[in-house]
Amino acid sequence: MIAAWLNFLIVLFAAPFLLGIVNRTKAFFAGRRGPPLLQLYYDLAKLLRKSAVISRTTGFIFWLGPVAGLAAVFCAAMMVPFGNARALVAFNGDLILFAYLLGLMRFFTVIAALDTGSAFEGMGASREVQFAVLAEPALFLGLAALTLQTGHFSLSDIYASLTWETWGKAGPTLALIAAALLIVFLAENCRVPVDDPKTHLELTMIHEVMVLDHSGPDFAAILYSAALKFWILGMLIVRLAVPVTLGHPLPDGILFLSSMVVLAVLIGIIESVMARLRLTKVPQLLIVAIAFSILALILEMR
Amino acid sequence: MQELTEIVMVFLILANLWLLASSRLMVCIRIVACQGIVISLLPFLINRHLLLTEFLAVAGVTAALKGFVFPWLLRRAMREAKVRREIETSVPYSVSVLIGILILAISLWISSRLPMPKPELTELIVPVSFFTILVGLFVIVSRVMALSQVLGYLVFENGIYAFGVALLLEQPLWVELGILLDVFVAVFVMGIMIFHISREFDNINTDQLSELADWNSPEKEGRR
Amino acid sequence: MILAACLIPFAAGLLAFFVPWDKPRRVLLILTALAHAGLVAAFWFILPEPRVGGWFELDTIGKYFLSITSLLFLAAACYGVAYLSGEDRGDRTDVEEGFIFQNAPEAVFTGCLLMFLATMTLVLISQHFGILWIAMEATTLVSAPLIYFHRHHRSIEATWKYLLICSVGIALALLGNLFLVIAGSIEGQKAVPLVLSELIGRHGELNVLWLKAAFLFLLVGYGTKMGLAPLHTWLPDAHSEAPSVVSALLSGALLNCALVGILRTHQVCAAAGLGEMSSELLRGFGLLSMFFAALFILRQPDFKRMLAYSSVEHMGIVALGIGLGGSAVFGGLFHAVNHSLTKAALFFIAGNIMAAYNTKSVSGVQGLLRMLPVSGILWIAGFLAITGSPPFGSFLSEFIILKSALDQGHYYAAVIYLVVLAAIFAGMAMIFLNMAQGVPAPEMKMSGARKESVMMVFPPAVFCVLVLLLGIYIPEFLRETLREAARLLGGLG
Amino acid sequence: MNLILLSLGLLCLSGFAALVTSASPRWTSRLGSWGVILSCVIGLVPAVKVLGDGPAQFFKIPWGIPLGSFDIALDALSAFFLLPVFVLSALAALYGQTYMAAWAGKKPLGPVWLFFNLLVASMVVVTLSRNGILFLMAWEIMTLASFFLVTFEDERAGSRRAGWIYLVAAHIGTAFLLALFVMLSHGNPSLDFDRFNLPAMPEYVKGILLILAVIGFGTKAGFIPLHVWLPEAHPAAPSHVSSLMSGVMIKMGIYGLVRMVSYLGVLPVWWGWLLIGIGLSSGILGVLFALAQHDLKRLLAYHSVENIGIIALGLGVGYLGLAYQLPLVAVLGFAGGLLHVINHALFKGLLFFGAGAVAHVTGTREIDSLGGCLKRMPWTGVTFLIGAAAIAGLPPLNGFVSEFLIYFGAFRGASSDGSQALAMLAVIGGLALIGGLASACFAKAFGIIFLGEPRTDHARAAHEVPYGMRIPMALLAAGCVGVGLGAPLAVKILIQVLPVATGLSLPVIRGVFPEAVHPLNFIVLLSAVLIALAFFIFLLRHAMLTGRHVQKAGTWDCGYAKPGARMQYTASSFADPLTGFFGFFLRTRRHLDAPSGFFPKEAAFETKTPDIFMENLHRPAVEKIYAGLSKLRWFQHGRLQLYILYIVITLLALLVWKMR
Repeated sequence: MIAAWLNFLIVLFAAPFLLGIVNRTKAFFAGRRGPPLLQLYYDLAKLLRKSAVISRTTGFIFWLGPVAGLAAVFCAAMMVPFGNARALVAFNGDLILFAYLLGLMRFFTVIAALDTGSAFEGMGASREVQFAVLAEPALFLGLAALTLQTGHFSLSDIYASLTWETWGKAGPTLALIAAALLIVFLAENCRVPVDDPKTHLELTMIHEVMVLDHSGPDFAAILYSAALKFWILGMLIVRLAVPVTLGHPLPDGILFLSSMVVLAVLIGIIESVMARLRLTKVPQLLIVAIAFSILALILEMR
Repeated sequence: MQELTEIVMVFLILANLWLLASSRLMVCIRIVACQGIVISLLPFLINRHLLLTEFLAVAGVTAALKGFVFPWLLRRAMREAKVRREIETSVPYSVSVLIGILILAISLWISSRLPMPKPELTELIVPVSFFTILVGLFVIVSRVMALSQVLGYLVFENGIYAFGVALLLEQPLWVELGILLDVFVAVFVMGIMIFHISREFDNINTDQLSELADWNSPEKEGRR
Repeated sequence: MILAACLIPFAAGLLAFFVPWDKPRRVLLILTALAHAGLVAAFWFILPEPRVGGWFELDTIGKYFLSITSLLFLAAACYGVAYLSGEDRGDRTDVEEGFIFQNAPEAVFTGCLLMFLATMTLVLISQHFGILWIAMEATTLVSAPLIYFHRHHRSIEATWKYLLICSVGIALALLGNLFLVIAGSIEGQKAVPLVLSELIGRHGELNVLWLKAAFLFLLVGYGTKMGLAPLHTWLPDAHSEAPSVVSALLSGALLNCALVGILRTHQVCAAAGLGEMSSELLRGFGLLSMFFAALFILRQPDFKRMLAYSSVEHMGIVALGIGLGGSAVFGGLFHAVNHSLTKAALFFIAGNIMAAYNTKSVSGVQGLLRMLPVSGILWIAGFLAITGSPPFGSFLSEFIILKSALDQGHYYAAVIYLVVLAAIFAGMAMIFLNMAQGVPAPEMKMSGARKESVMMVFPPAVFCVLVLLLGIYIPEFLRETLREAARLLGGLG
Repeated sequence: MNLILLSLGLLCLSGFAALVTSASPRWTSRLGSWGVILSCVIGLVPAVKVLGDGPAQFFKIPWGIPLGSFDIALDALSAFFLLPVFVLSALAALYGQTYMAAWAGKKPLGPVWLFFNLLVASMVVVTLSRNGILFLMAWEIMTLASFFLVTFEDERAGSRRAGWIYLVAAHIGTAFLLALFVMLSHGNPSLDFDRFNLPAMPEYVKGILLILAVIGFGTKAGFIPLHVWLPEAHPAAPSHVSSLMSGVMIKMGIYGLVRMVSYLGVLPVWWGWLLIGIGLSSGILGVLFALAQHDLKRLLAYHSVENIGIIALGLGVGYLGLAYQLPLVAVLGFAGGLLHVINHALFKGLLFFGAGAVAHVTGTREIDSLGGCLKRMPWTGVTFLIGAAAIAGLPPLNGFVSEFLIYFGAFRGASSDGSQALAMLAVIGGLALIGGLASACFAKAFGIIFLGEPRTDHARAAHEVPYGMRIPMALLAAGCVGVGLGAPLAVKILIQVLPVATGLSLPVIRGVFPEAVHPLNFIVLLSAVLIALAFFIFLLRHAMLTGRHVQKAGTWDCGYAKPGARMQYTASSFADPLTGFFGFFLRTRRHLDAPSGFFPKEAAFETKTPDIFMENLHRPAVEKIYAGLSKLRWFQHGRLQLYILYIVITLLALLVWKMR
């Protein structure tokens, strides 16, 4: 239990770090030095110290969005295992709650965006929900494939039971699931090729445009939630891809953390070498993710 | 006696065919009247011992109605309605006669399928009455004027009477009288209606009597 | 006693021809209706003695239908008096085409109305097929002037068709009667009299072949009058052109009389072992009638014609019920009373609508609930009752027939039955609801200030309530009567 | 049982009392609504008692009509369905009292209350009756009463059309039920349920019965493609009626289905598949259509189709679990499906109340004409938000609980051996898609209506509704939260219900039940944590911002010179990417008057999404059949001669046929 709390705290603290690594990787590929690894921490600290500018149009939904979003992602993080270590909360069916908490977070982000009455934020919200609609079945079917493979119904159990032997038995299945989850990961975290977090044109933005009006602590909450979400979704892929169990919590934890770093680097590389898709092409990418999940399921049911 | 009955039967057949061939309304009325008289006297030809007063009375009334009252009613309707003397038909007269012969064949076939339990009826009486009935129906269906439809109805009625004449004798008298009364009132009411039709439409062609319908023929659509 | 039921209205009818004043004549109408109704009510307590050697006798079937007829006539008399006093004297303008016409003399109308009751009573009390025929033809003849009350070209057409089609049809029935005589003729003996009980009692001696032919002729003949498709062709015309009070009687009472004619024959056939054939034909005609009615009810532009076709439908249902046998006979007979009451109520209200809106076209009537609230509510209630919606009695009767059909394995019949009923419901819903709901045209509101008189809404209201009650509770005496009648027709009680 | 009878009597009595006092709108409303409220409270007592382990109650008296008897019983399944009936009816009556006041003096309110009370009473009888005739009568009265309520505003052609479609659809559904009941009581002289004679039934007959049931009850429930009446009727009715119809009346279809199927014993495997298929199509298409709607109440109506689909998914999972002898899966499926019945009643009732409140004060239901209502009507807004989150299935609210159970059942079923796994996976994917779409749809509905700036004067006129309308909304919102947070307790009432619904024995259910609902404890725990955390973060934020200068400014306008309320994103544009993506199913019609010239003046863009089933299936089919049939109308051409010929031909045909 203490280990679980400890792991949870590590997640809470380490999450912004991963985004730093992504940015550094991207900078490396672009031939720049890039921001410091801890840039997000600095940003958060700065934002928390600032006051806020709030639109006259908005009401309480405007601040409820970031608040509820952060609370939701916090709860979701509690259910995510730390590598093969059990999560703080683990029960049969927690993966459903996990996905729905992310949905809750999205719902509040979207309505907070709509609260401003801005055409741009509405546009972002509209795109966000469109992609989420397709990402959700992909995520669920991917998780279903994992439960079918392992026979467990809890994220902690599923990931604890994954080993290299599983890969040996059902390599293609797991690869497909991983691919599907990766696409979901990219979409949910608004990464290239779905969204470009660094874009500066409101018309082309998705996630960033939704939070244009947020400032100060609210914006800090949003950035931090995004970092946490990055972590918890990332973990689903990492542990699937590297199901190594060394037998002791400490080396296991270190291995897991370093895998997470590798994932961040990988994302950085993807962002550097790929262009962003046209908006109309994004759904097709997500359909591909659904197709991967279904394919994985078919392979299992054979 | 058999021969006499058969002669009468042949007369009835010929009368029907004549009716189909004739284009003169007055002639038709007369034919039907004669037919009615002959048919009302038919019971005595079939069964001679029936010359009782009550049967005589019935036959007399029948003959009077069919031979005189009905024609008189029709002629009156004709006069009041100022009907044209020619019968208009939707089936040409020559074809009518051919169809009449066909009907005769059908009647013979039908009666061959229905064996009479009473042998005292002559062979011919059943087919002839069927023939008369069907001719009556054919007249109703094929003739255009309202008056000739009444005529057809009378022929039809004659046919039924011819068929029933022998049988009804076993039935109580006043049933027969009631039936006669009904027929009389029917013809009477029809006559009145013909008068009204002619007043309303200036003629008694039933072509105009087709407004009440749930289907609009192309020509009717065109008229609107 | 039994003959009095026929003779009283007959005498009153004759009298009415010669009463020159309107008021006393109307009183005479109502008094006669009351007397007749009282007499018929008395028959429920003291069954009248058979007369003339069993020619006239009130069996259960006759008593049942006679009661319906009498009740309907009483309502029609009340309604009719109100209706007649609302009719303008002299020149009237036609509601559809705007020409001028006149009514037939009221004395003729009242006289014929009373004679109509007399002849219908005669049909229902006669056990002798000949008398039955005479009375049946007489109903046609005395009701023809009723249809021709409004003297214009459409009503002439309707009357002429009614007269001729029914006369031809009934003449065929006469032929059927003759066949029946032949069927009862035995070599060297006196023939079996055409009295129902004799025919049934001596069924073994009947010639089956001729009986079969007799049934076919009687079915076609009386079926014409009853409105079985495809013999129903006169029915929509006559019902739509007749004054509403007459339409109500034609539909609610006269068709039943024709039905009784067929039922009598059916009884003989069933006794002689031809029940299978006659049932099959009744089922076939029943379904065919329902189908044809549905065909013309859908998007029917004239609401009185729609009601007329609905009568065809319901006669089909009754025929189907009788034809199915078993417990469906009960259902069919029960349906007859539901139909009569509902249809009469609907025709009465249709009369009210025509008086207020001056049209028979469905599209010309809107906002009935606002224009004539009571009539509007009754119109909707009548719609629900006529389509067999619970909690009206017709639901029960239609359901019993359905159950019997499925229980006996007549699956196709059941499917057709349900499909047709659903189609008719849809068609009628469109018509009735469009008329009842909505807002009346503005000029209507100005002109249609005429109030609904009590006499013109009371009879239909009573009938609607009765049908509703029959759907919730069937009194024991009625159930017993229906069971008894069903047994007479070879069904289960 | 006496209390139930008392409640029924009171319902009818107060209905007629309302009718009689129609002259005084105030008294009518009072008598009508308080009658409903009182009788609902009375009725709740026995229902709750039976659910809480009480014995089932029976009441039977003979009834003077053939095949019928007044046979009613209150067992757990009935009590379970009575629960939402009573609760929502009482609240709807309270709401309606205020809501209908707008029509006072303009229209007689007596009939409205009469039909409302009859509607409630008939639903009570439907759930209680154990005799086919009684059931069918109550069923039809339910239809008729709601029909009259739907056509309350019959001066509108749309209302009349909606009423007609509803009535006809309901009646056709009933026709199937007639056949169903007759076949169930094959050869019996009575239609009492306990005399249904089924073991002797061959398998194919059972199949026919199931098909009849699914069509008959599905029409009322709104299974696609039998749903066409629903998006027409619900918007047309007054809002408290819509909420009652959508919240509980369509559930009577579910009740009937579960009840009738429970008499059929062992069910074929395809039954579960069928329900899952229906659930998927209704759920997904329902929510897609909802997304494309511009009319708030129409949108909600389509969401009813969606939620019925979810319930069908739950039942389908349950029936498949039964068929494959997976009691745990069965219990989860049934528990989820049945609990969703109550949940849907809570949040859909709430949402219709909210929609009614908005329409009441703004005079429009067009989502795109609204905006900024949250500030003007905070109660309505907040409760609507809770309802929206609940219907989207978001934790920690009640919608999530029932969907979780179905998901969990499907996960369980998918990982068990057997060919049911495929269906279970379809359920998982389908539910995920439905969840995403529903969440999008309610983000749209809530966001566009309540957030931002008012788009028109209608919206600017918005103001909070009176307490009479607020309280029901608040109570329902509390119910949504309560069931969400009290989920482990809420599912307990199902223990008595499940044996009736599934046919499994109580010990079996008790055996698997703890395992089935165990996760709910964690969910509730996490939900509590979630709320606490949110509150904590809020406090933190509050603490940080107090003392700092929080600036108020205009919304960031990206450099536009003069952003206006009409520049805001609209509901149609919000939904456009999704409706475009699923355009194949939706067939949205677009109409564009493009601006032209150098100084364009008028331009218009319009989208309309008619029901594809109505447009492409029902209407063309009806038209085709009608066109075919109307050719036969030649028969009645008006020519007397031919009419007589018909007689002759008929006679000859009969002679030839029978006298051969």
